[in-house]
Amino acid sequence: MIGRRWWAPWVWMAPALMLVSVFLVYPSLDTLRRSFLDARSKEFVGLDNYRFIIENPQPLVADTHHALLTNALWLVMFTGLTVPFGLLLAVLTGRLRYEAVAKSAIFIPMAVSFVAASVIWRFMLDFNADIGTFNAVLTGLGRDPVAWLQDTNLGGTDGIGPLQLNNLMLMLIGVWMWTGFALVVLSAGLKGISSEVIEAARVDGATERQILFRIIIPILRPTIIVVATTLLIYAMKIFDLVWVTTGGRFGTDVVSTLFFKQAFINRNFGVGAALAFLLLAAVVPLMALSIRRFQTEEERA
Amino acid sequence: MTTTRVASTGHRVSWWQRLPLHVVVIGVIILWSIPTLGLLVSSFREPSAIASSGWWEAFRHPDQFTLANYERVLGEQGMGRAFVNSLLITVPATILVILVAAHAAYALAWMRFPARGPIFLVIVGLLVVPLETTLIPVLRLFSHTTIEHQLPILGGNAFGTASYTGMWLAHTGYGLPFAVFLLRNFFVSLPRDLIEAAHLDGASDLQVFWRVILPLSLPAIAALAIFQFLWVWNDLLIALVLLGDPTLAPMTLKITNLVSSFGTSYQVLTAAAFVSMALPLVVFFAFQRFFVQGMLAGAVKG
Amino acid sequence: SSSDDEETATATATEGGEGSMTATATEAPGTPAAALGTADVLGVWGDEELANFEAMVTPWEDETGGTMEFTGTRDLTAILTSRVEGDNPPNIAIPAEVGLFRQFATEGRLVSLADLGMADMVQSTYPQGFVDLGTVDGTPYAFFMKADTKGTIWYNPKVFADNGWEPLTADSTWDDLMQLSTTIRDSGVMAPWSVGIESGGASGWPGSDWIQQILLNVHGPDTYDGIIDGSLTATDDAMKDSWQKFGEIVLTDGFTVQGGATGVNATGFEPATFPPFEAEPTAAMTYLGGFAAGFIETQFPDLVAGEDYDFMPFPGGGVTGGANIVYAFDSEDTTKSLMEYLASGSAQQIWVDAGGFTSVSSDVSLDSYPNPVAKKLAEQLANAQVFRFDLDDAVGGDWQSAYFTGITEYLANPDQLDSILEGIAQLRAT
Amino acid sequence: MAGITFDHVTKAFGDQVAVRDFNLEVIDGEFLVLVGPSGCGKSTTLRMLAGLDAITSGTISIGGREVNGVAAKDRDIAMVFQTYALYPHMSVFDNMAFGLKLRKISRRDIDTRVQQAARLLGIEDLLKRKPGQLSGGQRQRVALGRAIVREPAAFLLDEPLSNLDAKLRVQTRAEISRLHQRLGTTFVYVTHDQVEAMTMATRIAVMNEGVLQQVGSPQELYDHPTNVFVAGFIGSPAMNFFEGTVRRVGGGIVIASDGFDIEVPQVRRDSFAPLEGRELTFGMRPEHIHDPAFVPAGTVPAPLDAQVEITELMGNETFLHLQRGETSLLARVDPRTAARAGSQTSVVMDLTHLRAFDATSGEAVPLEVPSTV
Amino acid sequence: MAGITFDHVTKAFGDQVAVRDFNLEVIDGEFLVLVGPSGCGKSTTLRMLAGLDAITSGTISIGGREVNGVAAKDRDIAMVFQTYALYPHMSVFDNMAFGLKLRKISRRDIDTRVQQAARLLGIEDLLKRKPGQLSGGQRQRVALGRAIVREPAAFLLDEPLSNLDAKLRVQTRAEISRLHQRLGTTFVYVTHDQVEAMTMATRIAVMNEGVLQQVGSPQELYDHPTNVFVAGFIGSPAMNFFEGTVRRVGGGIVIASDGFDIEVPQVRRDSFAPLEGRELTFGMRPEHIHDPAFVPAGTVPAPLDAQVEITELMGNETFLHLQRGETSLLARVDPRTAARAGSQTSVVMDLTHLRAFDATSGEAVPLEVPSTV
Ligand SMILES: Nc1ncnc2c1ncn2[C@@H]1O[C@H](COP(=O)(O)OP(=O)(O)OP(=O)(O)O)[C@@H](O)[C@H]1O
Ligand SMILES: Nc1ncnc2c1ncn2[C@@H]1O[C@H](COP(=O)(O)OP(=O)(O)OP(=O)(O)O)[C@@H](O)[C@H]1O
Ligand SMILES: [Mg+2]
Ligand SMILES: [Mg+2]
Repeated sequence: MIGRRWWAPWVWMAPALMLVSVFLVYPSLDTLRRSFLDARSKEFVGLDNYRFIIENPQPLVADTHHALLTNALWLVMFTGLTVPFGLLLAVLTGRLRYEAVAKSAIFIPMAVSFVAASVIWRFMLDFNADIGTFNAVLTGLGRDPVAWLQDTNLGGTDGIGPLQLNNLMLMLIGVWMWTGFALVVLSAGLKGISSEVIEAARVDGATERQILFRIIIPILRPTIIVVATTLLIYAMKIFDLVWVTTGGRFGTDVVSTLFFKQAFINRNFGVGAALAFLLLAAVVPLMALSIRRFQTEEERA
Repeated sequence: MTTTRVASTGHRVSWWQRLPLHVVVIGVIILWSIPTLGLLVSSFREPSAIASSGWWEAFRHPDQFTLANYERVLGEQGMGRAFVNSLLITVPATILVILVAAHAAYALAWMRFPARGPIFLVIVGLLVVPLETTLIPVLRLFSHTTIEHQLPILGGNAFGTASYTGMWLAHTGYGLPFAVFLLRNFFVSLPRDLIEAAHLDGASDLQVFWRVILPLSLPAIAALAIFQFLWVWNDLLIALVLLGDPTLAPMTLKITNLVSSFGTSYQVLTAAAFVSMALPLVVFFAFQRFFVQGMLAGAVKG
Repeated sequence: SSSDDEETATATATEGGEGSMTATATEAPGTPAAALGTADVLGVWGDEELANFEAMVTPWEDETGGTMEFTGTRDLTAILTSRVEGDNPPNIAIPAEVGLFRQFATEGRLVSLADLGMADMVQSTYPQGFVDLGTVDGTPYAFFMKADTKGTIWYNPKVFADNGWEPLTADSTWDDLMQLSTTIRDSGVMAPWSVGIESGGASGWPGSDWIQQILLNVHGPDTYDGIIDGSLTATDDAMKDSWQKFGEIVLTDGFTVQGGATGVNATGFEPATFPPFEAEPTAAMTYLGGFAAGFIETQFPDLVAGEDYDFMPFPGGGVTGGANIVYAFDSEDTTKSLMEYLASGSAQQIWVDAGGFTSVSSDVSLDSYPNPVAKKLAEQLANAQVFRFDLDDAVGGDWQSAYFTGITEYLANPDQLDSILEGIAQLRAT
Repeated sequence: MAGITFDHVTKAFGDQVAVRDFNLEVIDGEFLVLVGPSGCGKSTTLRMLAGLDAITSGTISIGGREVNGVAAKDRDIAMVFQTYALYPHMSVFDNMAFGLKLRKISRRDIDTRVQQAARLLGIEDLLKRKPGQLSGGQRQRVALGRAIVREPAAFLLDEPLSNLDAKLRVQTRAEISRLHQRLGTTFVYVTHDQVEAMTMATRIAVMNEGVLQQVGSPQELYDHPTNVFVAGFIGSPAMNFFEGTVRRVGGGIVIASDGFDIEVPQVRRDSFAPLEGRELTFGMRPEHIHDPAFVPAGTVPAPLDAQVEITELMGNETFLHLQRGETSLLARVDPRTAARAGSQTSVVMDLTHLRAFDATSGEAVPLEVPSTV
Repeated sequence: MAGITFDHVTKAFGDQVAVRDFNLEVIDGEFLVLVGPSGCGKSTTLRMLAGLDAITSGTISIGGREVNGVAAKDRDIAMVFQTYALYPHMSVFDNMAFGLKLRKISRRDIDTRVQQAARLLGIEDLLKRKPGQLSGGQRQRVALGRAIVREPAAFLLDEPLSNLDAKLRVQTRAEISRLHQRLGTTFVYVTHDQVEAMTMATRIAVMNEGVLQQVGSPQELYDHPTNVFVAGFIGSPAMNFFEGTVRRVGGGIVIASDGFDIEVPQVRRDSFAPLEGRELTFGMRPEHIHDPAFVPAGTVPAPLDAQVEITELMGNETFLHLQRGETSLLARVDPRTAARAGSQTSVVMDLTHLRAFDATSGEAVPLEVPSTV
């Protein structure tokens, strides 16, 4: 708008910028600093902590390499399933009279605390077939019970890297919990789409599927970006879920759990900080991507 | 609103044409609900029963059903106060995030100024910061900037480790990246003409923001509110670390006090899960009415 | 505590809140403060434990006018670490692990018992073993309460009687134990053992109790101490042997009702204590610390202690055990007074009477325990020829977590044992 | 091909009825123009036909087959929305190509068709732009282009030219007529532009408040409106109306209106005689009121004096706003008229074109004209 | 009050120039109508004036004060958007009341003003509805209502009547004129409707491809267009053009076009003589080509034979599409003409109204008319 004073936007953003600086920027810088200091943040140790991560000398306590791969798997599986699921459900439920009820069923898992979630899934996955629902079904079918959260195998063979039964199980839980998130946010976005554009597509002879893929999804792009980005980043720093279920045992460790152990259990803040900073670094490519997208948006506006 | 839903059709549809849709949706709903159902059933079973047989067994022995678990949780000393505490932390923290984020998002969406892109990206990028890394620095800050001042419900002091103020600011700060991200992207998809029309009607930015942008963004804001409320409501970590004064402790803290150091205390956790889930669900349903189709119908031509 | 107690408690707390803050923020230690404020205590307890603890503190509150606010969490280490690092420690911490305690002490973050004016009292009423554990570089900083023996193999006397099996005694040997196990298995009546070491993030620790018991009883206290002070490494033959012996129990066909490694790794330690006491028992024995009594009582309320469930001493009579360690981060009057009170026999007596609590204070008489089993537990602690503090709790830190992980790994692939022990040993080296 | 039948079609939004008991037979291949005041239900009618709004009651058939239950996408209809409803995320080209792509038409055909349509609409330079970067009229042309690239069973055009300039409108109008001739497809065309309606329609349907008033050829509607509404609605500027009764005065017949009488000339007496005494509303189009100086041949003149309120010079003609008693009349006279605003003048009505309607029902009352004239 | 000055104003979107070096003085209180082909920059001009689009170069002043840096909300301007831009979440009433509420006008005043405007636009029954529940024309009326309830320094109306039916449009047009007379506020009004432009404007500004072509009174533009574009753009149907040169043949003067010559009558020789030999484009409006049977008095006749391609009957007049050699002409003749499509006919041009333009530059070439006529 013409004639707006140059400082106006800054006034509007001031509270946000201040809060973000205090609670996120400053701590991140502190983390960066600590990542160059020793375990007790006393002496400067240069890149030792990073070297430590790369050389990965303690596979038993903290197998950094494996953890990184596990995160990668989370990125693909978790995000790759949750976003499409949420989108599909948002579109499907959007046309139902019992929309609210349907949505709430998908949403509830979001509402349970992680502790509760771990209990829920214990009832599902417990090894004891008298208690674990899944194993009850399996044994019911005359099969042997499976240790869903401990079994590192997959299809008989020892899991390839992080591609392990228990990891997949955790990701499944993740999808179960977070689809509600994608669903709610995306359906909020859906409501913004003009019905007339969709009617135009119908008249043009588009099937519901074509409408979804060629009209709704492109128009919904800004919201989809929000959901996808959020979930991608969430997958990168996935912590609670793993922590309360397996505590990172049996090859389910991810960078965050390692960070947590290093910083808060081993009180090795140096390595902890380095790991945390690794996460920060990992988003950079993702951000670079959205930078380009953002700029194209700018041009069109 | 009378405008049609996105997917609704203008021709007559007989129920069987949509049968597949219903089958799919209801199927998914059932799949999704089984685990929660298990939890719900278990929450009404005796501890020994929970530990010895699967939840589905409960239907075979209806006699085993008991309210004891809920009595245990709700009867706990100070659970009432904890509930109030949770509200006192959550509600302001939610409102605050929406306000602060919405203002920033408005600027990022509708004002042109240098460094607009970078700032937006930095804020979004901060999504990746793990909460845990921030605890110690922030706690330092708090314990050194304690402002001595008595406020009735706010607890020990206006700002610092023993007050709500700190919790509000903290939760707002942590919630901002997502909030700004979501709202900004929703705002930009609103038709520019509307904002211009409002300006011509003599509306200042603030008036445009309150009278035009916010009403039209209700779905996004509702979604945001639902999740922020949820996250703050379920938060344990921040409360444990930043909330110095245990008398201000929220329900989540109180509930962990019900879990014995050894053992699993399922009977408590199951019941507690639903007790603490109740309010977020109420919020969820209450906010459904803001998910209105075709908010923009009739706004602009072309 | 009754509800009106609570009211007053919280009420005083909110006003008192200021007092304590003032104290931490401004007041220099030493200068006298008028009334006592709120003591902020961080620990692991919840549920009845917490109720009992609060009951135990109530008299102090009534008497001194101070208040105690307890925060319990399973992630104590993490929370305590952040709060200490964040310059906002609680007044008193009551964790179960001493590794962290040592670090705090060496970094001078703790207040010594002397400064709290209770050094002599502790010295005189607590066993030397525990006093030493609470001492760093010659300075005592902490005392112990709510101890737990881990020399306990739980079994169902009736079942044993019916099948004519003989419970082991303190004088039995490891071989006797293996013998008994084989007999029971071959009898085909039930599996000799129920073992479960799953415990979320801490999975493996029940195995570590097995191993430390074996280590102490088969290879003797010196080896045990050697491991703790680091003069012996995890790769020591004695250590390896102890692991393998534990391995025999889990891996030998038909020894565990869980059906071997996978089951054991996947079974929670709590449910693992139930099979011997079910209506149709599926296992004869289960090994777990004294606190298992609590699980059994909750799960089977009708069972009578000593008749329906009981424990036999771990063969060899050597007893390892854990306890909650209590230390303070400041020497305000409130903290001082509460620390002293907690250390006192009279205070601990309250919890002892309530049950589920074993005191190591000599001021608490053995006769005051509520049931025979509880009494036996206390006696085992008091009269053990050899007592050692829990091995991994004593070492703590990443060594401990590696140790736990190692155990689960070992059961999953026994042939890896050497490399696993190797890995654990490394951590001590660095 | 597709004839279209509306059979007792009604559409209500809540209690608000948009279209009431609508019956219409659109002959296959005809160019039907739908006109009516704003808000009378034109768009709703099209939307029902397209399958976008569910019908409250009645049935619509296309090509003999009932389509109430047929989805929009299966009706093979091309429509220009009054609001354009362009795909905001697609370029102009893609907007026009979308419908064709869905029909698996070869890239090359699509390209040629879109290019041709674009050229014809003068938007060939804009094909790469997004709708947001276009002017109002350009958007409207894209919307039109999106429809005409297709070859559907029927075209529904809802005010497709309303935002184009006169010149472009005339061209495009011609193009659409040509398209209609070439394809022979049924067109249903909504417009507010009288000239458009008159020149393009094979038949015009007039709606008012959701009710169909009259269907017929342009000339029919212009010359023989069935009721006052149609008479007043068709033709711009609108027809003049005044209340009156036919009276016998002495030997002659007069139309007695308040404040003035109109002497009926000999030749037309017979046609007025039967109406004697009846309460009537008379209608006369502005172009049939002449300046006495420029009366075209063959007029049946009835002189009238009136006050000139306003004069509007239109270059090729002049509008006189006349006042006589309570009645105000508009006359469309030769630009060379001497009449000036504020002055008293006398004009001549051509009774050949006088129309009469029942004062209460508003239905037309026949005044058969002697064939001699 | 507010006179408006555009001083070398240019607006570019990227490399695409929408308005180029625009200079215009809008006199305080005048009713300026802005016309031009679709996409020529009208809306952009309004938007710059309103302060919605930043100016690329040049300055705009309102009431003598430069406003380049003044926020839209401080310019005290009311505007009707071509896209309506209604507040979808507000009722029709609130849409119209919004601007007033912001100005802290008393509830009662707001109520009366909105009610009055609504009545005047025939939307008083819709005040409770949301825009989504309105028809196209109703929306447009709300958009108009939102502007006219205010009393701003200037009104900017961007095709405010394009979606209204003829009758309503005539009424509303009159209402707007009345409003203008009452308030005496400056109006800038964009329209594609020639009649609207002609009847409402104090002055008309014609734009083409972002460039201002001519500003003047309607009659001025109609009778004396400064160039071919304006001549062709103003007037509907458009003026006829044909290339030609003035030649001396024997004693007489002829206009030689390809395929036909036009004999210049004695009376007008002098005005054509000076142009002899020059390449010219001649223009003549359809209404100045007459059927020989109905030639108005005072015509300077120049006969011409031509082939009748199409005849369009408009009720009060008839269009003849004529072809002579390469040249096609449109004639607007008396409806009683005998000419039939396909037949050969002869028409009469009125040379009084012949206009000449330079064939290359397109600029008008004066043909001063002897005052006697
Ligand atoms: N955002 C934009 N980016 C690029 N070009 C634009 C943009 N907006 C408008 N234009 C171009 O600027 C020119 C003028 O647009 P404008 O809307 O002023 O035309 P107009 O005179 O109002 O036309 P109409 O009568 O069709 O509304 C058009 O050619 C249009 O394509
Ligand atoms: N969603 C709705 N809810 C209530 N009434 C509606 C709705 N949509 C349209 N109407 C009403 O139905 C009537 C017909 O609307 P429609 O759009 O068909 O009119 P129209 O003939 O197209 O008018 P225009 O020429 O202005 O476009 C109008 O009076 C309108 O107010
Ligand atoms: Mg319409
Ligand atoms: Mg425009």
